Amino acid sequence: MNELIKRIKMFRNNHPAGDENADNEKNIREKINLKVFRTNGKSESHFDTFEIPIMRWTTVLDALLHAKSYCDSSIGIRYSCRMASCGSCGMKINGIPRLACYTKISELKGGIVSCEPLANFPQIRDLVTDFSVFFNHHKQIQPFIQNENIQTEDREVLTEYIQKPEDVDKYLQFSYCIKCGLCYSACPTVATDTKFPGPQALSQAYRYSVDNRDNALGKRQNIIDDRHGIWRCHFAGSCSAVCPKGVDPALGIQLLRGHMLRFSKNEQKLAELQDRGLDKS
Amino acid sequence: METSKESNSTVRNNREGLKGWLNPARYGWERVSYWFQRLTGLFLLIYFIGHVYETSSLTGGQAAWNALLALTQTVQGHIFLILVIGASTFHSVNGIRLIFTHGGMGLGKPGRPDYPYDALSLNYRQKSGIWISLILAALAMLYGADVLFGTK
Amino acid sequence: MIRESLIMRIHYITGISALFVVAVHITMRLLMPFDSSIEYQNIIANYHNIAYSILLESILVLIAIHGFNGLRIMLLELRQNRLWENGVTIFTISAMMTVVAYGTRTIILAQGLGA
Amino acid sequence: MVDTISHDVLIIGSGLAGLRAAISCSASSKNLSIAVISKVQVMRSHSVSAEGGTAAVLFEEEGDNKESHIYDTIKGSDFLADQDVVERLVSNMPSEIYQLDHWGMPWSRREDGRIAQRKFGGYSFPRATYAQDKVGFYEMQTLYDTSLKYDNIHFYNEWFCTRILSDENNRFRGISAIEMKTGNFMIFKGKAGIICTGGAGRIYSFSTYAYSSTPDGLDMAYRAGLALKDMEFVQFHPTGILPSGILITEGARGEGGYLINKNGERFMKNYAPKTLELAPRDVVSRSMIREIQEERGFKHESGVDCLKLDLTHLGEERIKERLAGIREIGIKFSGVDIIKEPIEIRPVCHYMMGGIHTNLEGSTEMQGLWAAGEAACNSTHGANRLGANSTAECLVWGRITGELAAQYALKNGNSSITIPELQVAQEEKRIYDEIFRGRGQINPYEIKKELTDTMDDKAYVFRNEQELIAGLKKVRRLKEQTWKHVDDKAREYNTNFTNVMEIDSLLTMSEIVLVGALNRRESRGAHARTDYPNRDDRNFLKHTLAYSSTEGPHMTWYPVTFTRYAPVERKF
Ligand SMILES: Cc1cc2nc3c(=O)[nH]c(=O)nc-3n(C[C@H](O)[C@H](O)[C@H](O)COP(=O)(O)OP(=O)(O)OC[C@H]3O[C@@H](n4cnc5c(N)ncnc54)[C@H](O)[C@@H]3O)c2cc1C
Ligand code: HEM
Ligand code: SF4
Ligand code: F3S
Ligand code: FES
Repeated sequence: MNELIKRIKMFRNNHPAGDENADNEKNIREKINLKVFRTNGKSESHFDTFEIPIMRWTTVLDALLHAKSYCDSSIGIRYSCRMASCGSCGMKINGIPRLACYTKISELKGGIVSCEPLANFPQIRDLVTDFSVFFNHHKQIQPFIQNENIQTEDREVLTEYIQKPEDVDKYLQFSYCIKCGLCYSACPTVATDTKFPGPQALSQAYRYSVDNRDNALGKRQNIIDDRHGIWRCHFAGSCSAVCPKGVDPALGIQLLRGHMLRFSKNEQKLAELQDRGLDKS
Repeated sequence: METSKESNSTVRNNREGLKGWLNPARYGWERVSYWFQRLTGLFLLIYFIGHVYETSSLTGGQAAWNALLALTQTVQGHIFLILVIGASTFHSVNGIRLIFTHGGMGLGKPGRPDYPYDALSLNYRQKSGIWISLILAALAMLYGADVLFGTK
Repeated sequence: MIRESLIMRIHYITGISALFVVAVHITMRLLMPFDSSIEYQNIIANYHNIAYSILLESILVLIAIHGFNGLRIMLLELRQNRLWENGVTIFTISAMMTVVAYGTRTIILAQGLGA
Repeated sequence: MVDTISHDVLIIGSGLAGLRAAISCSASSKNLSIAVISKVQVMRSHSVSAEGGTAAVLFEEEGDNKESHIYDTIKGSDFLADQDVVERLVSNMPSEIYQLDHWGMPWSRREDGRIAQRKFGGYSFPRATYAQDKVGFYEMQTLYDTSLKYDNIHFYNEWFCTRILSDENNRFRGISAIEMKTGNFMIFKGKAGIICTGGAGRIYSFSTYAYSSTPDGLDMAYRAGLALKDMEFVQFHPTGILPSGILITEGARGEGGYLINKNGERFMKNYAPKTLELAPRDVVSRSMIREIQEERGFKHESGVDCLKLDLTHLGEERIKERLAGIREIGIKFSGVDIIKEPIEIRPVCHYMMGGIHTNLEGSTEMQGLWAAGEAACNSTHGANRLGANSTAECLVWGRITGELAAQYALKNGNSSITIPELQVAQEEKRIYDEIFRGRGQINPYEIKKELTDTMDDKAYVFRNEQELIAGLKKVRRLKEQTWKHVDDKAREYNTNFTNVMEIDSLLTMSEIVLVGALNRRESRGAHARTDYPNRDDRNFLKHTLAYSSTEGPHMTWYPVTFTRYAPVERKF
């Protein structure tokens, strides 16, 4: 028995394939075909195909950058952190919105990987899309702490909020959002409704409203209680299905709506401030 | 640029459009539910309008009523009715589930998400809600078929 | 303008209420064999029952509100400009009223019909 | 004629330092118009990758004190930090932490609801304030979201800045930039400017930095005649995963992680018996390379030598609570779940102690121009930065420079700005004639690969004269090759074009790092020379300055400021 466990462990050590698929070995291919959507943002578009050598850990971003460096330097692509925290590299990979740097080739089936720009965003070039409308929606819901009893201007502060870990847990997961726009691209309402704030912005409205340092729930509700506001979410759940960071925007939206329908009471107690009269030397 | 005007958002901006409503298979059961809820809703609305029109033939006396009834007493008419039964069952059962979820109930409490981030809101309670709606719709259609076709 | 949250609350309430009244309505169809339940005489008899007529009228109103609001929602999501949005609002409200009026007419007239 | 855009204050870079500066500038006066110009969209800057913590003294009643934070920082810096600067950092930090708290930062909390802190290398008290292991990300989010409430902050996302414009009296006048979306070349006029363009870590291949962390800002300053200070001090972080170089935060060791060698031994006990894994980064990195040299390392399947970081004894709950981000990174990018097995790691390029020469206030040698964050070198970190002090520096000098720039812009409110046409013409010639229409033959991306591999090879944790000279020769040869050209001739979103400009700046910076490293014939902090293994306070207790000249970098020295602490030998 022990022998067996040891052997399994050894196997794992040799093939630290990660959690996704134990039968990863089968997926190891030396080369794949990378199909890249090309457009100048105006009229024509087509796909270019590149043959890219891959390793076990090669991500789609690695493959794209390889193509850019050695095959066709004109590929338009947006990227920065390569560790799934900046939200630059969202694109449709094999038809589904994903982060390129967060998708290993070995997780995908078949020998062809196709990359297209995110749907529901205007195209600028190739895989690069215009995020201004998306960012604007985020700004519209006033995503900052508002609390008229407290000084929130930029001035020396020596008071600290007392916020219990369980208070943090109420909003924490919604603050995981990296603004990558995948949810926005997957949502069926966004697909047709240009004024709908979208899952990202709506879940941020919830994130700030349940933070017990903030008391502007009512204000934000007024902003989104509109024809094209929060009610245009039909809980299609696609936003949460594609979100790479576990934000679960659908959950935030439904919970916020619960407050607006008075299904759930707003029993939030504002966080207390405590003076930290630190000696200033 | 961030300072782009509000008016910008009324531009179509490369939206997926109605195509985005279709192909529900890409994103899981919740998307299927969304899609069916819409389709059945629309279908029921059409049926409802038709039904109001149909019953209005009452006012034309027995002959008119029977003439219209004859239309629905065909095989196609029965199939249509069965579809209505299925649609209304699914739409109502799933609709009740949706009313709860729209109010944030049955979704669980937010907390620290752990990798691999399975979304809380797409939990099995909700998924089984969708499956139950579909199964009930199927059963209702079977029962309807039994009533409509079976007695003959 | 009416708040969207109010409209949606109405949407949910009409939906749930419709479920109950329709349930009664359908049960009536199933109390006797379906075929005979829709015979002219039986139907007219139903209409002579005041309680049942009220039930029918409420189904009519509830479902019309719920259904046409649902339609309005979908149409609003389709296209966003003032003309379209106002058009959709006017269209769905008038269609709703037409259907309600037409159905009510049937109910009232059916009261007067002999078996 | 080139189009111009006018604002009162121009902030270049939207990382932590840039956003903090924008807010403090905006809060100083509602009447100023402020532009935040960055080559990436907001929230895409490298700062979002910062993981472990931000240092501040918050619990004086529990035994911490500012004195200790100051001394730890100076000792960590191997006494090359300017001591007045460190004092400024430490005394300003608590307020910054609370400020972020007021703006919605999701700090991790203790059971009593107070802001939590964890241990970090080189500190004698747990004072790395943390928010799980995504500190930089949350700080960026908080600052960005907060900046949205100020109407006078204008964001210019994805504008690639190329040159600082100044007049004949060495006063700041503006900058030139390319709007990436359209490809238009434009001039920004401004009364005051703040450079917050971050670090230069992409001069190495094996690096924790975002791909966008190229030294364009440093290069701009250098070309504008400003000095770069202490560039030879490059920090190598002990724990970068293979093969990507993505960082495992020091917080992992702060929470109690072990570094182990092939024999399963916690080898740090042989190098830093008191502090073990929590010695400053330079010490740990050197110990690791020694272990590898003495063949007690592992081999990663990519063929690279490495060691392992063992977190398995921390337990699932603790890891999920405090180190969720790196668990995700481990599984995703390395295929290892840190709850279950040790993860392979190796010292990796992580931070530039050097940068644009600034003083205590963050002002540069150009009037009306400030620098903050990693791009600046006000000498907070000396020869070796302590973890968690960098985000702190970004916040403190972001605020200070923002305020000063605002005051300066208000004071010079009426003076109209004339753009130095000659400089604009020169710049157009440089980027369009020499680069965009360059006639190079060699693939620039190959040049980049060779350059960064050379840096990995020749200017890594341990250095010596021979290797450095070889490296310098190689870099100069690469520089002289005809490689400058842009195959992509499109206007809109031409990243080929910006990449080539970035590679140009990588070459310049690498040269400066190598020359600086050659010049400093001692071992101090992160700069370890095998041929001069000791610290030499008599000859080298001073900062390096590099100025641009036609024959490459012109090197001089600059004194260190001492207030209270005399240099002693570092022991951990
Ligand atoms: C993986 C990692 C983890 C870290 N963890 C910690 C930690 O736990 N604690 C800590 O204290 N520090 C940490 N650091 C260090 C710290 O994150 C950085 O020093 C700090 O974030 C730098 O911020 P910044 O604002 O100076 O620059 P950046 O965030 O790098 O921003 C630079 C900005 O300049 C812009 N820019 C650059 N060039 C141009 C150009 N030509 N034109 C226009 N814009 C331009 C960029 O677009 C970007 O917006 C970490 C660093 C790394 C790499
Ligand atoms: C019998 C009980 C019913 C319930 C509980 C119910 C509930 C619901 C719910 C919850 C929605 C979803 C709204 C949204 O996603 O925003 C909905 C939508 C809709 N319903 Fe009903 N409904 C019922 C009956 C009907 C009937 C009989 C009709 C037909 C006339 C109808 C027509 C519609 C339409 C057209 C929609 C719009 C679809 C959409 O917005 O996605 N419903 N209903
Ligand atoms: S909610 Fe998720 S998918 Fe949407 S923008 Fe944020 S991180 Fe991306
Ligand atoms: S996909 Fe869209 S419809 Fe709602 S649940 Fe998500 S926002
Ligand atoms: S490059 Fe930053 S999220 Fe992919």
